[in-house]
Amino acid sequence: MAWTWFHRLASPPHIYRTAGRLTPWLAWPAALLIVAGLIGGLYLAPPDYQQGDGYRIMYVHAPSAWLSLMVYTIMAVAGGIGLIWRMKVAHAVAAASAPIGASFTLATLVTGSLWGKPMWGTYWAWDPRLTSELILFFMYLGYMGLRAAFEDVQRADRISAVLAVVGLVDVPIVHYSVVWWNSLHQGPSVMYLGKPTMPPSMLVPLLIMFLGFTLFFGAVLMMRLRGEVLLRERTATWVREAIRT
Amino acid sequence: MNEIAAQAPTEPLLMSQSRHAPSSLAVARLMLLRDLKLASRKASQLVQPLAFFAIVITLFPLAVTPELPKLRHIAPGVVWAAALLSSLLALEFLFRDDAQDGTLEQYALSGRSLTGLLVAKTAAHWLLTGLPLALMAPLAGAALGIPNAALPGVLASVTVGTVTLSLIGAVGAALTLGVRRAGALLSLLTLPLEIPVLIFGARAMKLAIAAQPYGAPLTLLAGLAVLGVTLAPLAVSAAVRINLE
Amino acid sequence: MSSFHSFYGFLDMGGYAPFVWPAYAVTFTVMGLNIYWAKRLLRRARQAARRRIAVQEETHLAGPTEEPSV
Amino acid sequence: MSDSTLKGENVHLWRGERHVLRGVHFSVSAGQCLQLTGPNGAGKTTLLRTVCCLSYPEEGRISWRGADVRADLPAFHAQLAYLGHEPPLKMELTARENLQYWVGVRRRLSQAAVDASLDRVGATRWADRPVRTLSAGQKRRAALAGLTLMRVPLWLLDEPTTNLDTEGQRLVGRLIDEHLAEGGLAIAAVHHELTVSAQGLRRLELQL
Repeated sequence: MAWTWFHRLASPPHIYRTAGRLTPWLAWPAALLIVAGLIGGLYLAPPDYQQGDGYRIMYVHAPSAWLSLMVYTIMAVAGGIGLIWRMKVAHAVAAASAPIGASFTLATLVTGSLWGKPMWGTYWAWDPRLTSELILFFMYLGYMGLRAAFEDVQRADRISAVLAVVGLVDVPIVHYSVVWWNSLHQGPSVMYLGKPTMPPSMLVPLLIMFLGFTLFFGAVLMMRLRGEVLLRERTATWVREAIRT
Repeated sequence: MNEIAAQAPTEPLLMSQSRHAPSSLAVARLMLLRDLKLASRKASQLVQPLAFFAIVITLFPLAVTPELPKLRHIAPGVVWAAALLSSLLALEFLFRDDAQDGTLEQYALSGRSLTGLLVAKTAAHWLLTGLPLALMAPLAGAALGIPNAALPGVLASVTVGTVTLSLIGAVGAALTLGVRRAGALLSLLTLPLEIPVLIFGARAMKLAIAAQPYGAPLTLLAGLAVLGVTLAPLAVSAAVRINLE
Repeated sequence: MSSFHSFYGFLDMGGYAPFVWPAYAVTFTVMGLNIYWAKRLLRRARQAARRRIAVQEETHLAGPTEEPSV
Repeated sequence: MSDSTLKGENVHLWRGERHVLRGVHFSVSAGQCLQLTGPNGAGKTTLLRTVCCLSYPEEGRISWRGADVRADLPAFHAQLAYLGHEPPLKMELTARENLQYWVGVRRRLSQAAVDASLDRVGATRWADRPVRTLSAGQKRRAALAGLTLMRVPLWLLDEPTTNLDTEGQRLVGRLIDEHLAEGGLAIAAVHHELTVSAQGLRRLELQL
C-alpha cells in the first residue's frame, strides 16, 4: 500500500532524524544566498531613478512579506492535514511555523514603515499592503494566543488548526477588501517597484533574497520541528536514543 | 411514596434511528425555540449588548463634537465599530452556558448533525442580538445626524452585516469554549476576521448618507454572509467537538 | 560595477542611511532571534523528555501496573 | 438481539502527561450491566467518555455489533445514552421542558410517553417547576426520566446514584434491571455497589 511508506515518512522518529539531518543543508545555502543577496542588493545594484538608495529596503522587506504569507499558508495547510488525518507531525509543523511567521510579519511592518518615511514623509500610512500585513500580524497573535490558552498540546493543536484554516479562507478576503477600501480613498501606494521591467542588476539580488529567506525559514522550521515533535511524544523508546546525543 | 411498581414498558427499545427520528428541520426548529425560550427567561443578557451599543454611540458626540454635520461624517465608522464591539459582547453566552451544564454534550451525542444544531443556535443568536442591533442602528444613526432618507440604508447594511458577524462570532465562541477568561482572546480572534464586514458595511452606509446607490457594497456584504453561512458552521462544529473532548 | 564611489558613500546610502540600515538591522535581529528561539525550544524539549523518561523509569521500578481487563 | 455487543479492545488514552487508560479490555452484551469501579482518577469517567467517542483513544478500538463505532458515529450515538456527573438540564426550564428539548431532538415524543417517564421516577408532582428550584436528588431523577425516555439500547452512566436517597438508589437498580430485561445493556461507573440483580452484572476494576 502507498500508505505504509507515507506513514513511515511521517512517523515522529523519522521526522526527528530527517529534520536534524536536513538543517545544515538548508542553513548553509540560506546563509550563502543571503550574503550574496546583500552584496548584490546593497552594493552592486544601481540606485533607483526615483527613490535613490532608499529602495534598497526592498531587499529585506519584500522577502519578509513573502515569508509572512507563505508561512501562514503552510501553517493552515499543515493544521488542516493534522486535523483530517490526525497526524501529530503535521500539527508540529504548524506549531513550529507560527512564531517564525509572526516575527517576519513584524519585520515586514517595521521595514515597511522605515521605507514609508522617506517615500511618504510619514512612518505609517494606511497603505493597503501594510494594513493587510498588520491584520495578518493580529491573526498570528490570535493563533498563538489561542494555542497558549490550552494546556493540553493535543487540544491546542486541533483547536488552533481550525482557526488557521478559517484564517486562510479569510486572508484573501481581508486583503481584497482592504485593497478595495484603499482604492476609494486614494491612499499613497508607491511602495513596490511594480514595474515589470526591473533591470536584472536589481531583480537578481531580489530573487536571490527570496530564495535565501525561504531556505532560512526551512532551516529554522526544521530546528523547531524537532523540538515540537519531542514535545508530542510521551513514551516512545526512540526518544531515549534521540536525547542521549 | 409514589406508586412506581414495575410497569411493562410501553414501547420496544429503538434499535435504530429510522422512522422515530424527527426531521432535521423539526430538530432545528426545536433548537431555535429552545434558545428563544431560554433567552426570554433571562432577558437581562439580551439588553446588555444593546445598552452597550447605545453607550458607545453616546461617547462620540461627547468625545469628538456635538455638531451634527461633523458627526454625520464619522457616523458610519462609529455605528459599525460599536456594532462590532457589542456583537462581541453578546458572544460570551452563545455556547458557554450549554457547555457548562452539559446540554451541549448531549446534543453532540444525540446522533443528529451537530452542525445543523449549531446553525440553529447561531440563528437564534442572530435573532436575539444581531437583529435588535440592526433595529437600533437607525436610531443611533439619526442621533448622529444621518438624514432620514439614509436610514433604510443604515438598517439594510447592519442587518446583512450582523449575519456574518454572528457567524464569525460563533466560530470564535466555539474556539474559545474551553478557555476560562476568554474575553480578550475572543476579540483578538474575531475582530481581524470581521474587517471585511466593517469595510463593506461602513461603505454602504456612507453611500446611503451621500444619497448614492449603495447596492454594490450591500451585495458584497450579502456575499460575505452567504460564504459565512456555508463555511462557518463546519468550523463551529469542529471546534465544539474538539472542546468537548 | 559598484554604485558607490566610496565606503562613506556606501554607509550614507545616498542620504537614506537612517532608514536603510535600521531596516536591515531589524530584519537580521529577527533572523537571529529566530535561530536563538529555535535552539532554546529544542533544548527545552529535550530537557522535558529527559525528565519524563526519568519519571517513567521510576514508576516502572515501583512495579508494572496490571492491565485491567474483564 | 444476541449480536448487540459493545466491545473495547486494548484502549489507551493519555491526558497530557498522564497515561489514564492503559490497555483496557471489556465486553458487554445484551442483558448485561458492566459495573466500573476504581479509585478517583483511575479513569472511569474517561473510559465512559471514550466509549461514547467524546474522547479519542490513541490506541485500541471500540466496536458495537462488530463494527468500529467511528465508522458511523451518528448511528452509534442514536443508540446510546450518556449521563455524566451532572444532570444535563437547563436551570431556567422545567423538568418537562427539559425532556422535550433534550430527548426531542432524538425522537418524536408523545405527551403520554413524557408523562410516563416522569411518573416512573416519581417526578409528576414537580415536573412543571423550573429545575433551578429542585433539589439535587430531584434533578438526578429528572435526568433518569430523560434516560428512560430515549428508549435506546445502550446506557452509559457516570455515578447514576449520586445525590439519591436509598429509595432513589433502588430505583436506579430497578431501571437498569428492566432495561437489561428488555435486551438493553449498560455500563455504569459507581462508588457504591448497584442494586442490580446478579445474573446480568459484570465488573471491571480500573486501577490508578
